Amino acid sequence: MVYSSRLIEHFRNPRNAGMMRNPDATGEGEYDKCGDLARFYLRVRDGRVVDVRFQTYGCGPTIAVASAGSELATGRPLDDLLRLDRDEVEQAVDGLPEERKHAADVVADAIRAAARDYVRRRV
Amino acid sequence: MVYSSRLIEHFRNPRNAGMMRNPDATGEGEYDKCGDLARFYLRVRDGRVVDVRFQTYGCGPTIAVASAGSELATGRPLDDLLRLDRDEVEQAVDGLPEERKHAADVVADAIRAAARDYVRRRV
Amino acid sequence: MTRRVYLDHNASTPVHPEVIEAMLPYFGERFGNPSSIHGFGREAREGLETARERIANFLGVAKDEIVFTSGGTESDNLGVRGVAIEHHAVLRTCETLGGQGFAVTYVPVDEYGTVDPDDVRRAIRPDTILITIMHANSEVGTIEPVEEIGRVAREHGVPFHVDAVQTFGKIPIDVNASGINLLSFSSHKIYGPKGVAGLYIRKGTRMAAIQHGGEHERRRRAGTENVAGIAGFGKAVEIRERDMAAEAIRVTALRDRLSEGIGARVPDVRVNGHPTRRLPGTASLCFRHVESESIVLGLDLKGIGVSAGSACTSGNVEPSYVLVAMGVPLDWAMGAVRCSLGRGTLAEDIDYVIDSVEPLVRKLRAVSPVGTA
Amino acid sequence: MTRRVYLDHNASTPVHPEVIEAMLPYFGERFGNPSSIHGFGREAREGLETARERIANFLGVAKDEIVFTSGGTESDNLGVRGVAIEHHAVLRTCETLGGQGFAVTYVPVDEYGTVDPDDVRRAIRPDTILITIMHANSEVGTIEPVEEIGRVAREHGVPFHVDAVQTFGKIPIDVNASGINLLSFSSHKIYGPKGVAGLYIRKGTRMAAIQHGGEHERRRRAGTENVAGIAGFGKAVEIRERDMAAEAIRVTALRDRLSEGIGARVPDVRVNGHPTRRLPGTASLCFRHVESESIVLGLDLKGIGVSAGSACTSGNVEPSYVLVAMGVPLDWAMGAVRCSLGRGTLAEDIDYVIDSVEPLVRKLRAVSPVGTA
Ligand SMILES: Cc1ncc(COP(=O)(O)O)c(C=O)c1O
Ligand SMILES: Cc1ncc(COP(=O)(O)O)c(C=O)c1O
Repeated sequence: MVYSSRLIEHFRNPRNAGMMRNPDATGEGEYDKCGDLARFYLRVRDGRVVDVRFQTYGCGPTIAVASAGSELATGRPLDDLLRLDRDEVEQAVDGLPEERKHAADVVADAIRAAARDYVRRRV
Repeated sequence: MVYSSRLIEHFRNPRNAGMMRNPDATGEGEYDKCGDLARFYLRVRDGRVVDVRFQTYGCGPTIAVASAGSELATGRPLDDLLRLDRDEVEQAVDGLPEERKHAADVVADAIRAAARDYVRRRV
Repeated sequence: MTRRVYLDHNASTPVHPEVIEAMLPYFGERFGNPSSIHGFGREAREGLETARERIANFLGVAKDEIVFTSGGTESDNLGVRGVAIEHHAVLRTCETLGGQGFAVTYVPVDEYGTVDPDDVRRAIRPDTILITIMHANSEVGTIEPVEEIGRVAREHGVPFHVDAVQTFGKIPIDVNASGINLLSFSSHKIYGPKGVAGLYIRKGTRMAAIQHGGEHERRRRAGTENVAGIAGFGKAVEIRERDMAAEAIRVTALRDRLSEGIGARVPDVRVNGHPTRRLPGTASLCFRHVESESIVLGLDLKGIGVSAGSACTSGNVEPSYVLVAMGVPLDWAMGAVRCSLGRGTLAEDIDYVIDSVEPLVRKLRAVSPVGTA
Repeated sequence: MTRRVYLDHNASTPVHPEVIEAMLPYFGERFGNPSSIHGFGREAREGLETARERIANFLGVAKDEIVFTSGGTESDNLGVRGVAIEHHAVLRTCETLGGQGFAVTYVPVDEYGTVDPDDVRRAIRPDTILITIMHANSEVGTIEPVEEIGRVAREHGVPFHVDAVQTFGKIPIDVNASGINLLSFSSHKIYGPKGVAGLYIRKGTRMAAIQHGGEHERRRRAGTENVAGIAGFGKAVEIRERDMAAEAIRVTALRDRLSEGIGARVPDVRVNGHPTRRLPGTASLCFRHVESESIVLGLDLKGIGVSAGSACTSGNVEPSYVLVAMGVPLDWAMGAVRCSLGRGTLAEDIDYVIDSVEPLVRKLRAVSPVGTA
């Protein structure tokens, strides 16, 4: 399994890792077969995501993909994140090996779920 | 297959190879399964073998074993050769590899057959 | 360059420089095909037979009881399937076999991964044709009581196969005392080259070949022999014979230094396998609530090579079946890491690994939603 | 020291110095297990995949259609038995198979050892599951019309296996034009190391693994890969790609110099195999009324390595089945000798061999009771 240098960099220095106190929204993504789990926390101002935190558990690259996903989510309009594509997440780490594609799914799922949670709380 | 240096020496320089004109006796040994064939010619004086010639056809060492056999037969009382043991022949080349043991049989058979031929001619 | 520490000797080992030296002539002048009867062939055959003799002596068996194969996997296939096929053939001749399947009975292990010989005894059926066991499991390193199991096999007249790929050249093996009929052993786990291994076949053990072609290896394994590899294997065994005892002691001490060091500095760690009846260099550790591969990857970035206990291949996680069989809970088993030490391992390597593991596991746990929520 | 001339390249070849160079790093620093995910493993995997790519390019096929094995024999076993077992499994699933035997139909050869594609066509039955042929026979070197046979196979939708162990890297092979599904090819016949070979498996060819264990080689061949050997194999192919055309011309000329030279000086000699459609370096000669092995032994004493056409093993002579199939009379076939030339062969070697053969055959005939009596 060969990972991109961008992925490795995120693994080494994950951005936005950890919990958030009193978040405006939280969401989880999960991949049963692997036990992979990602949880995202969002802070939202004027329909825009101003701060992101995440926690992950899973095989190697999940943490790196989550870090890249958190950067990608920061500053984006919430509407965007409701439709966030897993491919965009994968691109953010310059691709994933075949057996680890699910890391992007788990992270994209978690971010979309957090965005949905924000909408739900508002309604 | 590893042959003794004594065998190799006989192969290089076979003694007493070839036909004999008007021999006192001839005999053949054969190993069907291999097509091996040895023919011995004897010259006998006063019950003693004074000259030997042989011809052989067969896998590698037969010619060497025949050469050693011809030396071993020269000068021996004919009675001896009637009971010539295949092991004595094998010893004369310092042993044979398992798959080539039959070379000693073929040569011993041929020498015994020649000795018998002498007796038969006399009777 | 960053420091590099290899703690994955159970996966493979670097080839010993003397072993490379021993191989080179067989790539060069002594390149002949050992089946050829001319001088070029005889020189190659000599290399083959010298190695066979050396290994036979090491095991205390006869030369013609050793068959060379292409690897531990082939040795296992030949040992187990060779007996099954032969038996099958015999049965078919007797026309007593209806189908062609073989039933396999698995015997459990205890919390240390040890098999109970009495369980083996109970599992034997009148139609049992083979008992097979790993001498030591490659992951946790627990050494099985092969002598006792061999006694059970002998009592019941059942052939006994032992996979000694992880133990050969590391701890003593007595095929006679253990009543072993078939023993798989390999080269690339003991500083020999990859692509060569052996199977000991006790005289009289009835078995079929599984690779067909020429009449190599006394018709028990067709195919031109890997002469250079086998010559290297022979040299590797010679070196192990010399170094084995001292290395076992040295490496056991380092292994304990490693697990104790990590245990002292990282919370929620457990050491798997038998506390004493264990391969000298093997330390299997479980980090609770951390995923194996993320540790492997994190250590890899520090130049450290260890192996993940749970393998996540083709999108399915597989927690080590050994750990599961030993009753290790899933939240521990998912965080299993195997460190396997070898002749190149130094005390400072161990300390570097301990220093690297601590912050890594702390970091991974800090971002983990599991166990903390 | 006496001069040494090796004319047994069809049996095995010396490893090319560049190939040894290419292997050394994989014994040394790049020693990891290619299945390991850490850096040590990735470095090894890189060597593996580079070789795979090189060989795939050489054959003009996809990388994942190449499986590495331990030798030509294993490639043949995997190719032929893999298809048979798979087919068997399918049939069994369909519950249409009563017994479990496979019937084999042999197709004849003509006086040159060539198979007639029409004979293959006639031999095909509705239940034929595989056609297999040697691209060139190792003894007489006749090259078979694989394109035409491949066409027949395709017409009938039967998978086609070609044993190219003697042709790979010596003459061009086009697996697509020849409609080949499976191609066996080996390293130690082309100046690579022993113990490594390959099988090309066309995408979509249904087949089972025959060696079971780990998930190596995309589950088609279990067992840790012989990385250094494979890296060397890749380099050997690279070198052949470069040298093949020129070497074929050079070696064909030397081969003809040899058979013509011997033919001119020794009576009762024949050259076997096809006059033109023949492996560049192969000259199979029959010396009437002389026994093969005595020639091999005699030349061996002159430092010359050639191979006996008829093999006398375990006390039973076996005149080459190829020559017998070609209709060569027994009194000729028993005196068959194969000379196979290679990249180290020089014109002066050939002349030395001719000079050595003449007196030897004369001497052997002189003491022979056969043909003279
Ligand atoms: C106990 C055991 N048996 C067999 C094997 C298979 O060896 P190889 O992959 O070299 O064929 C291994 C490899 O790790 C092993 O540990
Ligand atoms: C045509 C052919 N196929 C297969 C083989 C078997 O190769 P190996 O003995 O290297 O396994 C040979 C070896 O001479 C051969 O000539």
